[in-house]
Parts: sequence; structure tokens; C-alpha cells
Amino acid sequence: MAEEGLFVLPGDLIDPSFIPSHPKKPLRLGPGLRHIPPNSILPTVSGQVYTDNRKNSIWVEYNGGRYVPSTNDQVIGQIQRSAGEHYYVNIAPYASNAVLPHLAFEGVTKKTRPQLNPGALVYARVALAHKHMDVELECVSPSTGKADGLGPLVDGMVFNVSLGLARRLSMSKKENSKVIVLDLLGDAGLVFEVVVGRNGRVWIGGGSVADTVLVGRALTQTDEEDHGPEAQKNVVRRLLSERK
Amino acid sequence: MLAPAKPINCPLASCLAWSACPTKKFTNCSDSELSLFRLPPSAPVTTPSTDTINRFDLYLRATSVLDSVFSHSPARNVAMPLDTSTYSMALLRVDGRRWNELRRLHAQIRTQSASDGSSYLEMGHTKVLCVVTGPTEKLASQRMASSSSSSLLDVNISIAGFSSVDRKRPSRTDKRVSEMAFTVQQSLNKAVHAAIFPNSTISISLTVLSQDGSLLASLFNAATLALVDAGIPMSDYVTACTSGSTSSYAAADDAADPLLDLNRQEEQELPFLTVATLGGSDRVCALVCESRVQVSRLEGMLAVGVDGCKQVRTLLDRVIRERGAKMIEEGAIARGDVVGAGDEMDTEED
Amino acid sequence: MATNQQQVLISPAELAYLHASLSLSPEPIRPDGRSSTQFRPLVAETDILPGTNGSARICFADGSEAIVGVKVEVEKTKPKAGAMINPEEGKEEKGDTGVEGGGGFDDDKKNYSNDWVELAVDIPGHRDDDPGTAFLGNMILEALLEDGELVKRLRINSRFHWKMYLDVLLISQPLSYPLPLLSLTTHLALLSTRLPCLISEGDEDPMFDDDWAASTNLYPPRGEKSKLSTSRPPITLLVMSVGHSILFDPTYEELAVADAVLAVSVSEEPTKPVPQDTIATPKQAKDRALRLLSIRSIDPPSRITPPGVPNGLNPATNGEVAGLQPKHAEARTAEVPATEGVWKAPRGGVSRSVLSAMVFKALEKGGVADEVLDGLQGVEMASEILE
Amino acid sequence: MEKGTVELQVWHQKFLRYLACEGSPPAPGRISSRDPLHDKSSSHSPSSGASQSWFAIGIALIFSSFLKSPDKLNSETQIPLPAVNMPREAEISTNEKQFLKTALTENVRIDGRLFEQYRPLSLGFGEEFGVAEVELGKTRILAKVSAEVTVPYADRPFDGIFQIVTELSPMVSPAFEVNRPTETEVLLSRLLEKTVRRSGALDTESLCLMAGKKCWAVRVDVHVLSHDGNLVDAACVAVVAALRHFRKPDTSVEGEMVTVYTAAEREPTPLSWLHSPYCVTWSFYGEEGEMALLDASWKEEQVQVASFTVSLNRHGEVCQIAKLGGVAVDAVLLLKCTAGATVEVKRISEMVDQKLEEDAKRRDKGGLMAELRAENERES
Repeated sequence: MAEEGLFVLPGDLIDPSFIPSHPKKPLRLGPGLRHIPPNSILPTVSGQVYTDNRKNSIWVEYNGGRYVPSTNDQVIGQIQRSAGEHYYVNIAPYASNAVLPHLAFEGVTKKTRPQLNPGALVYARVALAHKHMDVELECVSPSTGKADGLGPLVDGMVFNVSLGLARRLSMSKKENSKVIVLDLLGDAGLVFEVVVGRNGRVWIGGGSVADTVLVGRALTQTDEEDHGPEAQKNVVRRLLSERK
Repeated sequence: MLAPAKPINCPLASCLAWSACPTKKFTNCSDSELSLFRLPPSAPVTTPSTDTINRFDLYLRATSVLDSVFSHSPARNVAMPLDTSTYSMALLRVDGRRWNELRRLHAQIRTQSASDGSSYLEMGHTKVLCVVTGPTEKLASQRMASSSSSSLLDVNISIAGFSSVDRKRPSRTDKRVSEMAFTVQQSLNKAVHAAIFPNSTISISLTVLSQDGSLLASLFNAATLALVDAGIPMSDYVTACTSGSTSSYAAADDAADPLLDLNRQEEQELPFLTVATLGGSDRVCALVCESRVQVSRLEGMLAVGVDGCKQVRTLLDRVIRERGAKMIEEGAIARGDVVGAGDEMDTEED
Repeated sequence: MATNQQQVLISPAELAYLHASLSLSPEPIRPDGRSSTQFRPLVAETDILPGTNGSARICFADGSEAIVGVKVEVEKTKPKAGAMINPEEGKEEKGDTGVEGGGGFDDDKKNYSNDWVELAVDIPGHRDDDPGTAFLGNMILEALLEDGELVKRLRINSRFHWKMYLDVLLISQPLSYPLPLLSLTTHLALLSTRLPCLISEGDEDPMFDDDWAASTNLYPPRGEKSKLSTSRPPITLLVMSVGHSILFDPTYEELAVADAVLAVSVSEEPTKPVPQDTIATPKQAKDRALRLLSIRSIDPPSRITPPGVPNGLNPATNGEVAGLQPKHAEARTAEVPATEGVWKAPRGGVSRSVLSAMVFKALEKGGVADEVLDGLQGVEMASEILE
Repeated sequence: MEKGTVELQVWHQKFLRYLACEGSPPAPGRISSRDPLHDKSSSHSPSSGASQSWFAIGIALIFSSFLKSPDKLNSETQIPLPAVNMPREAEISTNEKQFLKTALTENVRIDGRLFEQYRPLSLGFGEEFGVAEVELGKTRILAKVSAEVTVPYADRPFDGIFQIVTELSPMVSPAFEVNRPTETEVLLSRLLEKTVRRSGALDTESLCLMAGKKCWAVRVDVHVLSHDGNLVDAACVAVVAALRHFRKPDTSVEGEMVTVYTAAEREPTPLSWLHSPYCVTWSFYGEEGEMALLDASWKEEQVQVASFTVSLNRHGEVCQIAKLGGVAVDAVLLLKCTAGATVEVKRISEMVDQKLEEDAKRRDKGGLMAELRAENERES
């Protein structure tokens, strides 16, 4: 279970007592932290320090900035062009394109591969993220050969949210008790599907146009105004009343 | 609607002796080659002398006086045909035209053999040459630059230094010119069936040889003609003209006259706008106004402008048909080839 | 050849054929069947734009088209000290003084300046500060200013002069090197240029006759009485050589195999002003003496053409001479001895004898330059008759 | 690294070794057109003599930049620019385009606005005179006015100089480059120019201090801080508000002498302002552009088929109209939009007037009154 902690600025010293110390497991540093040998750990961004004693890990939760891909992130990308054996996919504005092999979809052969035109959206996992190489994506699990929900996204609308909200949305309910807007809307009887990309893009579809817009507005408002659970309830209530 | 759309040479212009320009051919040039430009012998456009300006003011005054008299006559209504028999000479414009008359519009297509399409167009003393090259494959550099806009057309306007009364050094970075190029490009882009030419570019280069008002409109008309000549499929002609109003922006006189096809002198004095419509319909591709005018004036000006575009379309259509007929006569194209095209155009007109 | 930077789209086999047929002696075979000194037909007209002081339009047979407009403005002459004086110009003045015979012009002879003429070239698709465009403009201007005759004509009095703006527009895409087209059009435009008639006298502020009909020609037609010498504006011709053949008015295909290309600027030697009482006969034009103003060598596009591959080295033909192939894997780019019928881009220079032959042929009496000048003068005369 | 560079780098290493008296002078290699992938090993391997090779790379880079000029290389050896290096304007996906279009046919805008509804418009002023910041939804514009005394243009000696400078810096989006105006920038600056300058909103004759010799040059710098559609309307409000907020130093002219007073010496004076024009932009959607939306956001702008900007002042005078191409729209609809714009302009106009008044009140707190009181005290 993650533990929420103090707020840090880049270069702040982190109290050593706060750093988890597991007898066997090595300490895992998450995003926003840097190890300066021999034994100091400094934050490189401003945000809240989170720790997980079970996994013996520590990271900084921050909101904003641009998306930096890391392996196993699930992202929503936009096809730019197709060349050779790959699609070139945009996963963050103004960043260089990621590469998605034509055959990295569930159960495809050269003949049955999906034909994606420039501008199409895909939900993909980051397979390789290395700062000296192009980011590689895949829409299939290499071990099981199953798509696990990854693949091209049809219709729907994309809303841009902050990276922090995208992260919190993709957490399990247990870990994330603060963003309840989607649950509230679901409870209210709206029908919609949500796909959250860690790169700050949320795809909403499946329902009527009006409902999709409503969900999108609720999310973006929650994000922009940084609403707590109570405020989120208000937002949802107001939007639902507008709907009627 | 308006009286028959017929080009009416303004009296001033018809006073001049219009003679074929001397052409001397070398060696074995065929005799059928005729001069491109049918222009009057050198009569330089001069700055309006104080004399003419005074006359212009007088005309304005005369109009405003007469307006009160005629304001209830049906002739004042934009949409009504003009009863020419009772038209007062006092209402004539500086160059002798009536309010709804176009200047002499002379146009030619296929003026240059090396290009895919070309045209030469005169609206009064405004003279524009247009050359179309393409469709050609998009160059790598163009593909990079315009991937987002993915425009089929590429419009270039060069205004010759000698085109205006005072010689002006042509400048590459003139924002006014690039705005005009953008306007022409964006308007024609929607009229051309761009989907037929993926990943291609059609370059339209326009050269302004002489300026006497209605510049943007002339650019539109010349580009349309050249595109037709180049055989680029379009949904219809994009034609343009200017319309103005005799009221200054401050004056709230309701009786002010709309005017059609302004010349340079009128453009300097009066508020005006440029309208481009698609195929002589009421649908406006481009509408550009750069002068101050009462918002109530707008409706009248727009109505006159749209109507002028219809007249211009008829004129351009005639130019193309005449040229087509001539080409059949000369055997440049087989009759069968054009019958289909002609039919298509007929149906469009209906 | 900067304005023709596009790759030559002719295959090595065609290039080889062209080169072989053009270098035949004594008379080369040109693709369009012309003789080596023959000009292609062209359409020319003058006085096309009433808004200018002089204008001309020429269409070449290949479809390229140019329009030149001339505008003049009155400008105050900078005082003597500040004026740029061309040394050669000074020399020529001395030679001319005797001829002009005290027409009241001698006082500020040296006050002429080359800044009085401004020339702008506009090539579609090229920026005006493109080196190719600037080079073209300078070559035309250089020839115009070389003999100093043009600026002399722009003088009004010791305090004022005409500032001349020449706008040279290429209307079509540059198909082949547009220099001769632009130069001939400029020549015609200058011949048709008219200046308002001066009615003020001496050094007072200039006053002009409003009547355009009273205007005078910048270059008075032959046979008209004039104080100025009978010089004409220069023309620039493109001459190319292939082997020992010398070709005029080369086409795009011919330029693609040129060994050397020269831009030769030629003008008429000014004859003595026509005496006041005798009326010149048109025959006099035939007696013109030509003089050379400038020569520029132009880098032909042939130098960047792709080389042909001899059959013996070509894997596609299974290498008839099998022995050569394995050794020369890089033979496509390597220097191989010239093989008959295989195209190889020209390297190195051209012999002096060929160069001088090119220039002489251009200047020959009754040669190409003569013929072109005659033709252009015909255009000018025709326009006057019709007026 | 470019192919040519690799070759040169190797050559330079050899050359440096030669300078250090090892072996014979190398022959400069011809630039080959080999596939760069095959050269990867040589370009990435930190070859012997690390310090030397860095130096060599430095030189090689300089050389390669010369060699890359197109005149020197024919197209065979020209290397296409890698596409990834160019910052590109973000594009909207096909899903979003489709959704926006269907939503509009169902009368829904993605931010829940009505078709003829503006986003909330807010206007703030800086501490200094002549600084205005406008927020229209997420679009933010800052305008700053400055003035200096200069020589007027020779052809208009009785006019001051008035300039509006727009710059879309890479701050808005990396796709904008400094000193290379994009289409958006050209259109924005032309529209502002036509709306504010050409319509004579500022009396330029009042900027003249001494005919032909001295005048005020007023310059408005428009900075786009963030771009979420409808730059024109927001920028126009910012420019007009900043100019009306601006106070230029007071001056006096005695003979040939112009004295410029500091704010402490004399109260700065406002510009001579004639009328306040505002832009209203409509976007059209649908096959024939039959749907008109006011104040489109960036995403909406990406799917519009035509746009129509009309500039008006509250007296109902049109200062400028620009429908620069796009799908042909019915003339009657354009007239309706113009009529709608007049209402909108009145609203904006009132808002700006009110904000200016509020700001004046805030600044005036005790201003004049305090001064008067001070004088009274001295007198008594």
C-alpha cells in the first residue's frame, strides 16, 4: 500500500527515516528521484513523495510536465504514418514518434494486420523505453499473445488531462480514493467506456454523444480545478441536472 | 434579377481606339498566331489629376441630392432591373459607368504553351497573368512543410514593380500579398476536387501586370480560368468582383448607392468589399473588406457583389466556350472529346 | 546553372546520342533540325502595358515567356563629388566628345552614375535573393551599363536625371536557361521606352509635356534626327559548344550535353549621329558594326548528369565482357576511360580555340547577333508604323 | 550523424595523426553515399584518442555543414532530413474529428457551450500602464504597449508611428519558430492591423510632436501565451485594452526642443483614442458550412470548413471583414453572423469599458484627492 508523504522540491533532502528499508529487497527508485552516490537520494521534480514498503520502493508523484514514456505504461497513441514494417505513432505532442510494429497486434499475420490510417488512435503498451532509442509500442502481450484490451480505438472522443490524473485514474480503486467522478457518473446510470492512457489522454466512447461529452467535461473540470471528492460530487450533480 | 449580364464598355474606354497590338514574328512563325494582348496604344495610367477628383466629389454630391428625389423609385432597389431609359447622366461614375456596370472584362485562356494551364485577364485596367503547373508530385520539402494543411494548391502572387502608378519595389515578405495568396488558395482548394490528386501539388503563379482596383477579384478570376484550362476538375467556377457603397462610414444616410466593380480611384475614396462566389450561386467563398462601413450598408453591397459575380461567371464561361469552339475548329481536339464536357457544363448551368 | 538546378531528366543513352549527333562535323544534327546558327521562331510584341514607359513581351518557341516593364522617375542627381564614376565610362566620354560636338553637354560629363538604372528579376518559384536570380539580373545589367550609353540617355540636366527601373518577369517556369529570353525582352522594352517631352530649359527644375503623344523615344528610331549617338541596347546570346560544334539558341536537351556555355553580350558600335540634313535610309542598319561587351561562362547542367554504364560493366546486360566485371565493383563511379557511345559528363575545361571561335561566330557580320538585332528592330519598326 | 561527416571524421583523425608525425598524409575521402546504418559502428565507436576524436568531430561538423549546401552535392548524396527532429504542430485524430462533427449535428459542443456562446472572457491589467492580459477559455494573450520618440517616416511627416507586432513564439507550441512567420501569424497580424490600425482607432496625427522631425512611435507587442483557439478575438481585445490603458509621458515643445516629462513631473497622458473595434470570429461546419459556431476552441478550429472574422465597433461600423476562403457559405448566413457579431461586440465593449474603469478607480485611490489635500495643507 502506497503511503503519501511530504511535499518536496527539486534538490530537497529526503529524511532518511522516510526511505523504506527492506531487509532483503533492493530499494527501487521511481520517477522523479535520483541517486547520488554514495547514499543520498534527491528529488528532481517537485511533488509528493510516495513510498511502498512492501515493494521497497519510493517515488515522487507530480502533476504536469510532459509525458516521458517508461516500460509497461499503457498509452493512447495517434498513428502518424506507416513505413516499412512499422507504424509511427505520436504519444506526446511535439515529441519524436514511437514505433509500433505492424505485427504487434493480437493474432495477426502479414495479411490480416489492421490497416490504420494516419490519424487513427491505438491503445498500446510501451514495450521499450530507452533514452537513446525510439520508443517501441505493442498491442499484444508478448508472453500470452493476447491483446488484453489493447488495439485500435474506434469512434469515441479523446480528452486531455494532466499526467497526474491519468495516473490516478489508472490506479485500482483501493489505491485511489480521491478520484471518484467516473464512479459517480456510472452510478448515475450513464453508459460509457473509458480508456486511460498514461500519456494524459483519456478516451471515452460507447455511449451517446451527449453522455460522452458530459463525462469528458466532468473529468476535465475535476482535473483543471483539482476537485476533492466532495467537489466532484457537486460537479457531477450539476452536469446531470443540465442533462435533464 | 438584374438586367442581361452583358459586358458594357464604359464610354471612356470605348473612346479610346482599341487596336490590335503590333506583332512581329520571326522566321517561320505561323500567321495564325495573333497578339495576346489587345491593348490600346500607350496611354499610361496617370495619377488622378485634381480635376478628376473634383469631378468625383461633384458626382458624390450630385448623387446625394438626387437620392432624395429618387429614393422611392424602384430603380433604387438592388434586386430590380434597372430602367436605363430614365437613368440620369448625373448618376454616372467617374469613368462613365452606371452603378451596376462591370468594367470591360477581357480574358483569354491558353496563352502560354509551356504550362499546363494559363490565362490572361483584364478587369478594366487591372491586368493579371496566371500560369498553372501541375498536378505534379509533391516534393519532399513540401511534404514536410505542409503535412498538416495538406493543400493541393500552391499559390504564388508576384506583383510587378511597374504595375502601379508609382514604381514599387516588390517585396517577398509583404503580408498583404501573402494574405491574398492564402485567400485564393483556400477558396480554390475547396472548389477543386482535391481527393483525385493525393500527394500532389498544383502550383498557381499569378503575375500582376497592372493595377487599377479589384485586384483580389482579378486574381480569383484569372486563377479560375487557368485551372479550367489546365483541366483540373472543379465543382464550378470561382468568380469574384468588388462592390462598394457611395456612403462614407460616418454618414448614416440610408439612401447611399451600392456600386459594382470599383476602380482604383473609387477604392481609395469609398468603402468596398471583395466577394468571391462559387459558380455564380449565392454561396460566398471569400469575403474581404478592409474599409470602414456602416453595418447596414453591408447587405446592399453583398447583394450587388454576389450579382456581379454571376455576371463575371457568364463572361468567363463565354471565354472558355469560345476557346473550346475555336479548338474544335482548328482540330486541336476531337469533337467527341468535348461534347461530354460541354454537356456537363450545360447541366451545371441548369 | 543555378536557376536550372533541377536534375536533368534525360537518360545516359539519350545524352550519348545527343552528344554524338551534336558534335558531328561539319554540320551538327540538332534534334529539331535547325542549323547550328539558326534561332527558333519567337513571338514578340512591344508597348503591351500602357501604365509603363516601355514594355515588351517575348515568347520563345519552347513556351517560355517573359515580360519586361520599364518605369522612369525624375530624381535629383547627387553632386559630382559623391557620384560613382566608372573609369571606363570616363574614357569613353573623351572619345565621344568630338562626335557630339559641343551640344552643351560637356560641363558635367562625369556626373553619370550606374545607380540610375535598377533592375529586378522575378523568376517564379525562386526568391529574389536566390543566387541564381541575382546572377541573372547582374548579367543583364552588366551588359546594359557596360558601354555607358544607357545612363547617358537618362540625363535631364546637370541637376536631375531619370531613374530607370527595369522589372524583368519570367512568366513561365524556367525551362532552359532564361538569360537570352530575358535579355532580348529587355532590349525590346528599352527600344519601346518613351520619356515625357522636356519643356523646361537648362538647369531649372524639369517640366514635362503632359501630352503622351509628344513623348520622345529613349532610343530614337533610325533615321530620326537626334543629338545622341545611334547606339542600341545590348543583347545577350547563349552560345554552347559540343566537341568542335558551336550552337546558338540551345534547347534544354542540348544544354544537357554542352561542353561549355557562354553568355555573350553584344551591342552595336554607335555610328556617328545622323547629320541634320541627310535622312538616313533603312539600309544603314545593315552596316552596323558589332562590338563585344562581356562574356560570361555558365556552368552547364551537363556536368551533373549521371554517367552511362558500358554494356561490359552492366550487370543487366550480363556483362558481355565478363572479365572486367568482378574487378570493377565500383565502376559506376570510378573513372573509366571514355567508351564510344557511353555517356560521360564533361570534365575539365574547353580549349581556347573553341572559345574564341564561339565569340567570333557570335560577332560575325551577318551572323546570329546581326540577325537577332535585325529581327528585334523589325518588331520595333512595325509598332511604329501601326501607331 | 550524416554520412559525409563520418567519412570526414575518419579523415580528420588520420590527418591529426599525421600532424603528430605518424604515417603519411591521408587523401581526403570522397563523400560516399553509403547507407548510414552501415556506418553506425564507426560513428558511435569511441575510437582511439578520445580527446582528438572530439576535436575532429567539431571540425567535421563544421565541414559537413559546408558540404551540405545543395550546390555542392548532387541529389544522390543528399540526405533527407530525419522526420523526427522537426517539431510538428500537434494534429487532431480522426476519431476526434468524427466525434466533433457528429456532436455538432446533435447540437452539442464538446465543452457544453451553446453554438452562439463565447467562452468566459477575462481581462486583467498589469502594474504598469499599457499591459493587458486576456484569457478566453484556455487561450491567453498578453499585450504590452511601449512608446518612444523617433523621427517620422519621410512620406508622412504629420503622422506618428503605430505598429502592432505579433509573435507566436515557441512558447505557444514548438511548431512556431522565431523569425519565421507561419500562416497563422501572418493572418493574425494582418487582422489586427486591419482592425485596429487601418480603421483609425488610434489618432496617429496626435502622435506627431514636430512635423517631419519628432513623433511618438507607439508599439504594441502581442504575446500569445497559450493557444486554445480563437487567437484573433482574444488578441484584439488585448490590443485595444492595452492601448486604452496606456499612458504616454507628457511632452512640451518649445521651438526645436521637445521635453519629455517623467511621470513624477507631469501626469502621463492617455492616447487619443477614436473608437474601439473588436473582432468576432465565426466558424462554419457541415457540408455547405450551414452550422455557425462562435468562438471555436483549438479542436473545433481543426475541423472547421471555413471561418469568418468580422470587426466592428459598438456604433455598428464594420472595420474589417475576412472570410479568407474555405467552403462557400450562404451569403444570408454571413449577414446573420454579422448581425450576431454586433450584439457580441456590444457585450465585449461594455466589459472592456467596465474593466478599464475599475482599474482606473483602483489606481486613483487617493491619487488626485491625496494630491489636492497635500496642496491644501501646504497652503494653510
